[in-house]
Amino acid sequence: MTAPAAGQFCLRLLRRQLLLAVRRPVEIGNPLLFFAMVVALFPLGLGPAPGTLAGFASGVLWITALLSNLLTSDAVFRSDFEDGSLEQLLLAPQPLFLSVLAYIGAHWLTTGLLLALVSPVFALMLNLSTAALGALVASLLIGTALLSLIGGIGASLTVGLKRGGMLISLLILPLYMPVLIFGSAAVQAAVSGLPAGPYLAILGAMLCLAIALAPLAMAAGLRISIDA
Amino acid sequence: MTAPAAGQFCLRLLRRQLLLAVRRPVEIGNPLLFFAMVVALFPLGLGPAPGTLAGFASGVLWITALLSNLLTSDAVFRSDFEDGSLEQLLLAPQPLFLSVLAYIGAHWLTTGLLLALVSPVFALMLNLSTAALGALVASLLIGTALLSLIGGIGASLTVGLKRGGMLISLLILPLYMPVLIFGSAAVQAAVSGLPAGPYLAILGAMLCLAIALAPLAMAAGLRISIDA
Amino acid sequence: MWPIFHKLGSPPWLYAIAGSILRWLLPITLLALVTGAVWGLLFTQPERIQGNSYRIIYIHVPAAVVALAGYYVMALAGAVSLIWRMKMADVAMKAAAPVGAAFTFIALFTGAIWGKPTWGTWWVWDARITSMLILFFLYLGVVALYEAFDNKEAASKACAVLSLVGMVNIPIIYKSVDWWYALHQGATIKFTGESSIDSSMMYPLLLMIGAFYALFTCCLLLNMRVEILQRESRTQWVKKLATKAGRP
Amino acid sequence: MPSSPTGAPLLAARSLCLERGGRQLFRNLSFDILAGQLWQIEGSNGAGKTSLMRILCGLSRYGYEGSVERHVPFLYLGHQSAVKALLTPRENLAFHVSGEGQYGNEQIESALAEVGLYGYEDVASHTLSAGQHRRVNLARLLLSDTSLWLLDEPFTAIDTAGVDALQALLASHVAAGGAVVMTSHQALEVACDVHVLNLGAGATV
Amino acid sequence: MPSSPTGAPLLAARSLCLERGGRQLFRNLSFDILAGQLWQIEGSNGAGKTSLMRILCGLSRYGYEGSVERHVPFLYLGHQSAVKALLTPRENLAFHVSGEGQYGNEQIESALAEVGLYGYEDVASHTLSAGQHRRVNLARLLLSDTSLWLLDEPFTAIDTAGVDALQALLASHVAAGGAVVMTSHQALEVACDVHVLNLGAGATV
Ligand code: HEM
Ligand SMILES: Nc1ncnc2c1ncn2[C@@H]1O[C@H](COP(=O)(O)OP(=O)(O)OP(=O)(O)O)[C@@H](O)[C@H]1O
Ligand SMILES: Nc1ncnc2c1ncn2[C@@H]1O[C@H](COP(=O)(O)OP(=O)(O)OP(=O)(O)O)[C@@H](O)[C@H]1O
Ligand SMILES: [Mg+2]
Ligand SMILES: [Mg+2]
Repeated sequence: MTAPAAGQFCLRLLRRQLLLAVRRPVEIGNPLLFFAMVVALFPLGLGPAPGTLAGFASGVLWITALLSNLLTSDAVFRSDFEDGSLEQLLLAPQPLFLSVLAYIGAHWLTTGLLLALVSPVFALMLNLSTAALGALVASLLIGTALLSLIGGIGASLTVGLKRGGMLISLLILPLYMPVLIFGSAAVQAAVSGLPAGPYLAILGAMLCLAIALAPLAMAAGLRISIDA
Repeated sequence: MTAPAAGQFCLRLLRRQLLLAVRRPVEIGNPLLFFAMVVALFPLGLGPAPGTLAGFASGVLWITALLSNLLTSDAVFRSDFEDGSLEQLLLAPQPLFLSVLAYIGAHWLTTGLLLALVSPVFALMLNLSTAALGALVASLLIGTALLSLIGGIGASLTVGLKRGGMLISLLILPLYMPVLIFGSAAVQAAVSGLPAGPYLAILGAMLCLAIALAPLAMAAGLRISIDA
Repeated sequence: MWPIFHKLGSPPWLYAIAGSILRWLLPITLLALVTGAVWGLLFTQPERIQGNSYRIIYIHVPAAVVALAGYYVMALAGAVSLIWRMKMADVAMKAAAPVGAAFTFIALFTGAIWGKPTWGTWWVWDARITSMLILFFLYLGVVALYEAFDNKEAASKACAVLSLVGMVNIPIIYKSVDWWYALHQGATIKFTGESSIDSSMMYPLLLMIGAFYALFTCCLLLNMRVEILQRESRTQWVKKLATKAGRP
Repeated sequence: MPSSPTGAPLLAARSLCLERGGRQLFRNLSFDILAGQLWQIEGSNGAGKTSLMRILCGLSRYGYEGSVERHVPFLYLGHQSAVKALLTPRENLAFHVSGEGQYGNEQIESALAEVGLYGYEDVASHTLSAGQHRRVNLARLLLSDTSLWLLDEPFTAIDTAGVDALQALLASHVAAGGAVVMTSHQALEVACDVHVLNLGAGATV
Repeated sequence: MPSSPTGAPLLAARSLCLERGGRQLFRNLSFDILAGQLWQIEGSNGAGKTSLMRILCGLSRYGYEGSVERHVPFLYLGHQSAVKALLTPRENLAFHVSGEGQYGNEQIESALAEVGLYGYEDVASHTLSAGQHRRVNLARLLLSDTSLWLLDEPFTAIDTAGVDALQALLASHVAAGGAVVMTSHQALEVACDVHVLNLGAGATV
């Protein structure tokens, strides 16, 4: 029995992570409910006038998606670190930067993807113009993948820390900001009848860059963290 | 050597929790930085116009304080559960509902109190009128204590769950909402030149109720969780 | 090339060389700072619109310029430490982070002080200001991450990774924030006042910028020396140094 | 089998039955723990030793039948060590959450020295080795003045010298009129009677 | 002391030195692990056994001097069991992250049966007892075809029957031309030579 090829191994990891997610349906439903509730907080906090709300809908939805991602990113490698699986992963002969992509992929499938798909419901609740729904979903699809990759870097650097705590939010929130800007700009553009394409293209370019570089940073981060 | 009296024991627990917090200065500084960064997200998402921002400042600050509390609540009992300290606490002869107050007290001192004290800085960054600063600090002081107590209930109920994850946010966000409503209303009133006192009084009444009842709920929750 | 690298990797040599650089750089820095400050604060005209309040420019702008440059210094040191595994690059990176954070804070603080009289508010969500704030967070992230690790060697590597990630992101952040500002441009204030800068104000400003660069270098070297001593505290040469210094 | 010292039992179990995951772990288990007794609960992996210990100390409250009477304060050490990674061993003992008395500093120091942690009093506990970590917890045995000890696998990760010292401690505690209930996969070598409770398939006593 | 089988070493340590928290744990440690050898690393709590194992397998990369050459794929089992609480034992083995081959279902079932988990294949691992939990991990020894095993305290929480079976497994692995490096506080009773590496105060070999 020889070690499986990297691609096959990644697929196995992906299935494992998805299986783990399915074992905690709460965990999957939760970002959605969190999304719903935080969206509900805004009218409570900012005042419920429909006109003003609609103006801020794109920002509110994007900020909420970002926070929801922030909340779940910390857990990407945490449980594997705590039960010793991460050690085993680091010792595996397959290249680590591919393996981590499987983790991030599973994270995105169980948070970002779902969030993007249900976001139109909340957009309607906030009176976002229907013309912008397409841009919203598209920007969230690309944007949450980016957020997951960035969050993975933060998670990999902090997973081994005894004294880490919420450190991850400090590390990754500044890096999240460009994503937020372009994401909400895309929706805002669609609301005002302008093309959202350029913004989505920029998000896409950033995603390509992140897919190429983030796994390397994550692999390095994990190797360091296991030795903290 | 006889077991110390409940009050003395509580004090010891409080000192222990504060010592643990001091051992992770990052953990203390972090809610503040989180506060700062999330506050910064809003102008990025909603647009930087000073006028509109000022109108939303009270809501934004309160929502951020609430999220910051939400993020840290989960950890109140988590590490004690994981290393077995919680078992020992449950077996202690002193009444559990007093002991948990020490945990919540320490949590509030290291998050809510600090947050309330630095909030004027962020209020100024959001152009909140200076007349409302007093109401902001007062409402946050009372409100975050309330949030900590409510968060503690959620934490006690979910701490033992293998499949808990973000469940806590689902449990406590609905309970947070009244606090958010009255808290941001107090600040909003002060901004419009109305007296904030009535809202603060309501928050105070809620706090009294929570101090009386939440510890009982937490004690029951912990006893159930340890057996999950 | 290699011999220099090898020497740079040697703590006693670096400690000594940093000491001798400081010996002449420190006086020069102080001199330039004092001259620049006196020239700028006492011997220039009050500005037409802002009156005297503009004089804070002599601290604000140099601090802002150096804060940004500091990040690249830190990230570069991080890259060297990752690629060539040079321990002294770790030291440089670790030493640069708090200094850079301090300069960023000075820029933010003086900017806020300046904003009150000129804009009537302490803070505006302007593109430049916002990106400066983000830079401050990036610095703090590196400092906090370093503090959170127990194994300081691992801490340096982790910070190196983080600062490299940050370096890739800084242009993106700046670009995006600029864009964002342009998008929402409304009643906000533009503050690139280059046109209003008179050459009589310009020269002391340039001098101050130079002085701040030197100040940054001094702080960096001082910090590095402390760090080297801490890391090497068990070695023979540090013990010898300590006993020599302790002798009356 | 038990020699019967006089006096009321420190802890009495009455017809305990436990079923977990469709398996009957034990049935109608009744026994009295008297002062001066050392009980060892035996059984293969998954026999139900830990489950029984948690029922005895009161942490498990649901899902079993029967009752347990606890007549004296007791000390329970479980699989987890209740040692905070961020605190030093000294602080861990000084701020212990088990609600016992406040130990003095000399007491703590001598207890730590006795469990072989001399020189490690003030390092963060997460830098300790696995065995040292558990030894911090064992120091509580020296500090506590409870007469009943419930110990779930106290020898885990402890080296041979440590195991010998711990066995001597248990024997002296029993000789001084205390009582010990413990689980272990190792046979005990102590200078006192050992009451063995074997949790075979569906044990009853 | 070592009998010297022929062949290149599977793993070679070259002048390893480690200092932790101001204590010199070992110095100038050099040894070759050859096929057919069983090494036991001994030492009291805190002697540096785990630290050495982590250096040998490559998880520790900073803070020590010397070098380790690893010439063959190996299997490392550490203090933590790498068993996911939410997955069943079967799934834990089928989806193992260590990058080995894909095990077939029958293989997994027979391995689990052999470590005494027959009937527990499909319960969530967090309901297993401490020893059963570790046995899931030990099943990997039966499935893996790596020739070098690095085992950090494999007997922890395992009952006596389990320890005997595991020792037999180690002996047969060594007899089949594999090699084992392990730590344990128990003396080994195996049918082959044991090379003991004692990490006394500042050990050198
Ligand atoms: C907290 C608030 C402020 C922050 C964070 C801030 C930040 C900065 C930054 C990052 C630069 C760029 C330095 C460079 O060229 O690289 C800068 C330059 C400058 N700032 Fe500020 N600033 C603030 C407030 C102000 C205020 C209130 C004024 C005056 C009305 C002001 C006037 C200037 C001027 C004149 C320059 C030089 C412009 C140039 O050479 O391009 N700043 N500031
Ligand atoms: N939450 C649970 N749900 C279902 N079954 C459980 C649960 N917890 C434990 N069990 C089962 O109860 C049995 C006894 O577990 P216990 O931990 O008491 O064993 P033990 O004798 O302490 O074993 P070990 O020697 O391995 O520590 C095991 O078979 C285990 O599968
Ligand atoms: N991160 C660290 N920082 C400082 N010292 C450490 C660190 N980790 C371990 N040590 C020290 O290194 C020594 C060896 O630890 P190690 O875990 O290797 O011991 P061990 O031989 O495995 O002991 P045990 O039998 O208890 O498992 C201990 O004295 C411990 O205090
Ligand atoms: Mg057990
Ligand atoms: Mg060990």
